Amino acid sequence: MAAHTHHHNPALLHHFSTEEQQRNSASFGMWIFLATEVMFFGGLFCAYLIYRHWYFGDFGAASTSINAKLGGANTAVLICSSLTVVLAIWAAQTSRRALMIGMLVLTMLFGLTFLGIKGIEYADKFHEQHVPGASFSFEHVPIPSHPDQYANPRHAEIFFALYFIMTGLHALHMIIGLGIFSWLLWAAWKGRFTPEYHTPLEIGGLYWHFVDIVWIYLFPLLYLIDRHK
Amino acid sequence: MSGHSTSEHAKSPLTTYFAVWGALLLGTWLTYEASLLDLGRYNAAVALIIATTKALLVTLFFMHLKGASEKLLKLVVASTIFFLILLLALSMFDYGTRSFS
Amino acid sequence: MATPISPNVERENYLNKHYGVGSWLLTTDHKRIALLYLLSITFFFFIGGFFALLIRLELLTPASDLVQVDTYNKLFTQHGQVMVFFFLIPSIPAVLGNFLIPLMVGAKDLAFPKINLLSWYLYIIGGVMMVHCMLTGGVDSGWTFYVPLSTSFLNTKVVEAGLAIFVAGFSSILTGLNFIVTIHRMRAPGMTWMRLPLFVWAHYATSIIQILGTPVVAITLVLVVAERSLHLGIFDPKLGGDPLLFQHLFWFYSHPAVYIMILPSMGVVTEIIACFSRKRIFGYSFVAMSSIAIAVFGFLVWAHHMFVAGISVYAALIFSLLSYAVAVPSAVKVFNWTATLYKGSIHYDAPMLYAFGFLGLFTVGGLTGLFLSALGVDMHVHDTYFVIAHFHYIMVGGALMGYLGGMHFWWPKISGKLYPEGWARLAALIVFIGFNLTFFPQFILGYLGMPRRYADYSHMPEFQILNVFSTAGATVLGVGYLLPMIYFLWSMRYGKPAPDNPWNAAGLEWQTQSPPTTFNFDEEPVVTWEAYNYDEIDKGHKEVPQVVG
Amino acid sequence: MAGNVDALFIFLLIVTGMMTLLVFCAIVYFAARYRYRKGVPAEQIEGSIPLELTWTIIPFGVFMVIFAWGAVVYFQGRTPPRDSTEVYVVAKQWMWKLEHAEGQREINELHVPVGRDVKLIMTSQDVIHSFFVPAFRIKQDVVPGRYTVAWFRATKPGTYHLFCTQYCGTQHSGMIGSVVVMEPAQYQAWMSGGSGGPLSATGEKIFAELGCATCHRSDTQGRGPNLQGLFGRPVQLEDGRMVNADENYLRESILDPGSKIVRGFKPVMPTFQGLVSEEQLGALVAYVKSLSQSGPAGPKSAAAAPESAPGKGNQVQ
Repeated sequence: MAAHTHHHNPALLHHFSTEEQQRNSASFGMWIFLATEVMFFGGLFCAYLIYRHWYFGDFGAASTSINAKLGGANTAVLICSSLTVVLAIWAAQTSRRALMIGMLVLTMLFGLTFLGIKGIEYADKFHEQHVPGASFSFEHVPIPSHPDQYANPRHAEIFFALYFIMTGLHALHMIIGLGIFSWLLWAAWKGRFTPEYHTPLEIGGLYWHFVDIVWIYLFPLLYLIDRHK
Repeated sequence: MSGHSTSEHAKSPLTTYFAVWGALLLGTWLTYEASLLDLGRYNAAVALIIATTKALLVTLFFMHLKGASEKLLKLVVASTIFFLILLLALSMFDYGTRSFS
Repeated sequence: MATPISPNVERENYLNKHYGVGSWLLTTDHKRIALLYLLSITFFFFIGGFFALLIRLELLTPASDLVQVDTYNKLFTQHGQVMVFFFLIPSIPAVLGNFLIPLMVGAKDLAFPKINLLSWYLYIIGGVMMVHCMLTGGVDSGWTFYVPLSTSFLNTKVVEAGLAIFVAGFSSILTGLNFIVTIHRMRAPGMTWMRLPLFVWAHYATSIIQILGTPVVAITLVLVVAERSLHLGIFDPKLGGDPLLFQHLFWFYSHPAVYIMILPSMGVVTEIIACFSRKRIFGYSFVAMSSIAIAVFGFLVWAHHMFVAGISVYAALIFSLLSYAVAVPSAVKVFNWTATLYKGSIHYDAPMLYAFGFLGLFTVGGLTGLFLSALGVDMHVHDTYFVIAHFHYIMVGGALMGYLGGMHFWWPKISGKLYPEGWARLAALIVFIGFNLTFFPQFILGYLGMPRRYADYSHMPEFQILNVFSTAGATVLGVGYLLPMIYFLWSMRYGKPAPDNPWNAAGLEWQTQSPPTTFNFDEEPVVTWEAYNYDEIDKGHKEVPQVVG
Repeated sequence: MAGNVDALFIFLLIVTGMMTLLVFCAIVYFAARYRYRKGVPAEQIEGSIPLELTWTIIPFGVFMVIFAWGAVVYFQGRTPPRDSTEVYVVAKQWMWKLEHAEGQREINELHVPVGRDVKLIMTSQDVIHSFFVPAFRIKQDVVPGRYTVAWFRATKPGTYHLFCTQYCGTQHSGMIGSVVVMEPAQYQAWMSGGSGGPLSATGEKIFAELGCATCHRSDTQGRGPNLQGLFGRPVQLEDGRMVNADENYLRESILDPGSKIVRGFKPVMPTFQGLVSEEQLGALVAYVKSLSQSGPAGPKSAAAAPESAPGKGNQVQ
């Protein structure tokens, strides 16, 4: 077939016949990888589901101690970053190099903001001694729906363990995403991406959106349990 | 992807992107407000429905699943969700029925 | 490394095109990566085999006299971990699958050659961690890492072993990812899904499990490591956690993992049976779909490892029912293989002998699975030697027989040399006899009630006689495994050069030269024939005009 | 029990044996009959849908029979008869501690009379163990933090192996013991050989020492629910759920009282986690059960507590 036609694009790897095949393979590969990621978080969601079912009141008490405003703000930040990602891709498709670079920078700034807010949240939890471990303390915190009853600190500790593992893994994914986007920014700066070829941008974007989706679920599940008055 | 987005719909994706962005922000606000209402056991359901809607919006429009020419990607997404639900549902089935008998 | 094969008269191929350590360690050629895997998994096979030998020798006498009890516990733990995660799971996919899938679908390489290399390095990093773990004291958690034993009660290297398996798991995920994308995207023109060799179908099904199952065990191991280091309470009943949750998550992967081992082996055996019966596979589409069915149903049955663990009786009921569902496609495969023999023209070359061995042992292994998934019987034989025998019949009798059969079948293609046929037939026979002698007595032991993982059975000396048989068998089996190792090595230097298609086999991999060139085919092949077109080959119009090479 | 399991086992042996024979004979016959002969080419066969359906449906049908039979045997094995005599089992690395409802304590040895249904209420102090008596064909994992239950009826006097089958650490293979099955008369003699009174009496003592009775009074005025007749009944909880008051419920209510508040009561009970040992917990559970008229241990323990005639009331056959 078109095996000998790499006259225009040095990015076409030798074992692919056409650019379309290469691009489709790359994005398909990313989707498959995201399937893996879903199951990776899935194990945690399974653990979460079971303990939330068992210890609903305690989870509510623990959840209420987290600053939901910060979590909500972080959700908004991530949603904005997802928008800037699609705009960056759109800019690449329409040969707007400056816009593309601007959007990539903005995406990374949003990502950093997210991690910053996350850091504030973690610091709060640390001060309140809500980090599981030897210094953990959650004494005499009433259960929201049964205010005359205190939450069981051991069960609250399970909540916080899940909270830290889930948000921590999510933050790790954000950090990896920032790494990917630094590389994309560098490549965009070098002028690697054209309307014909911007596959890395697309699959990097897929990853970023996936991380956003995980957060879309983490936010209500971790921050908004049993919050009503 | 490259070919058709440049020529055919040069404008239309932007409106979609901003509309989806707006819907996602709205959804975030809705989740937060809904959590303050006392809906009993439906609080969780409402939260999950909103979250799933948001996730769908991201997947369909930002990740371009809607425009994907092949059914393959949709199959990947559907089967992943299927296996995830399997993991959650079959485990929960054990926990849910332990106190019987 | 195979500093190849008398280069004087040879055509250029993937082995002799480049020389030097760097050309191997930085290669992105799927065939060279397959050989890197071959070397590394062989290394781990002999480590795991050595542990097995020590286990069998210890069990020769009832008392715990050869090794200390805690040493014995480490031996069976690491035998399991090494054999499962560092030998069986990568065995056929990472060696034969890696080598053959691009050839079989008519591609120049896997879709992501660099990721393929990365996956080998991940395997090696995991492997080095595992070896380090062994050398610095080892681990005695059982390969299953059951909590709260592993998280709160052991002072061995649980964390390191867990992390080693975590890393190796990503190697497995990336291999699966590469296969799926390759099979979807890299097929040569004319290579439709229903023309794919069933080996490829089997690997496709395997990859689904690797993609969707492995991450769950990965996160479970993360939780074990976190729980062990920080005492979070997620699995600790003293802190409100549920130890059974670990078992659910662990078996969600580790049951389907059995299919990661057996499905590729089924694929190998399908190729061999077709070739040596000179026949189309009976019911091609049923064999193909049964692979997919096994992969899907395989995810529905995990809690049959937990029937007596304290799960709800209703959950046990559901999981028992579903376990029988997964037995059906396996049975369908066996019947189709048998029917393929009917009115064939059967040759008894070594690969076929291994395939026969596979058929017999897998049938026994599969049918004894029916005992274990019957709730009432499982109450008795669970966690006894019955289980040990059952899964060795599947994983060694099935998966390993298939692997060896495949190694013989494709060795001429891989190395460009012929192995000594007589020795190979002898080895197949020895393996078959040794295997049965080792593991059949364990069924009886299990029924009589001998629990697994016992270093010392001096209070029940009545079990000794069967253990003696088993140990004797293991010795025979060991010889059977050493033989191929020796003559394969021997053949690399002294073997006769292999023709391109020594078996007159169907399949694109045989249409290119032996060993293949770096990019597999000189011209992209165009496929115009169905899989297993042995009638056309045997009638002599085998020369398929579109393929040069 | 043993008979049921063996019957199924033998059925399975026959069925799988026939399947194996079928496949093996076919393979051997085809392999010999259709071996390679010069000039005789293989006959190509595409496949056959009727055949495929046959060997899908028939095995499936056979499997369903096995499944159903297995499920029946399993349910029998999981459902102790109502009037079983009870033994509390506490497993720890690496020993079995057994305590009869009548008060006898044993380590790594369990004495039972022939022909009596014995219900084991088991828990572990540390890791997961598994209680396995091959001769009785019973096995049940013993899980820390909760009770699991098994039962058996011995039919022949003798001494039988007791194994731990869930790998539990270094001395796993040393965690063995025996079940001694005795004739009723001998058993009676063995029983009379000294004990500190029935388990429920021990439980009553602990109940008093811990001051439980100040709230759990036998009238309706207490701050805690009245425990008379509680065991085995459904309980309405504060949050609307219904739970069955089984051993695990009693256990959880002592260790984690906040998790299941009975309707109409306040969450005022302190936790006893860490304050009572597994043995004491077993005794408390036995005591609460003895307060239940309809409960399985009822007739014996409630009456037996004061007059100490262990085993008498529950004598079967």
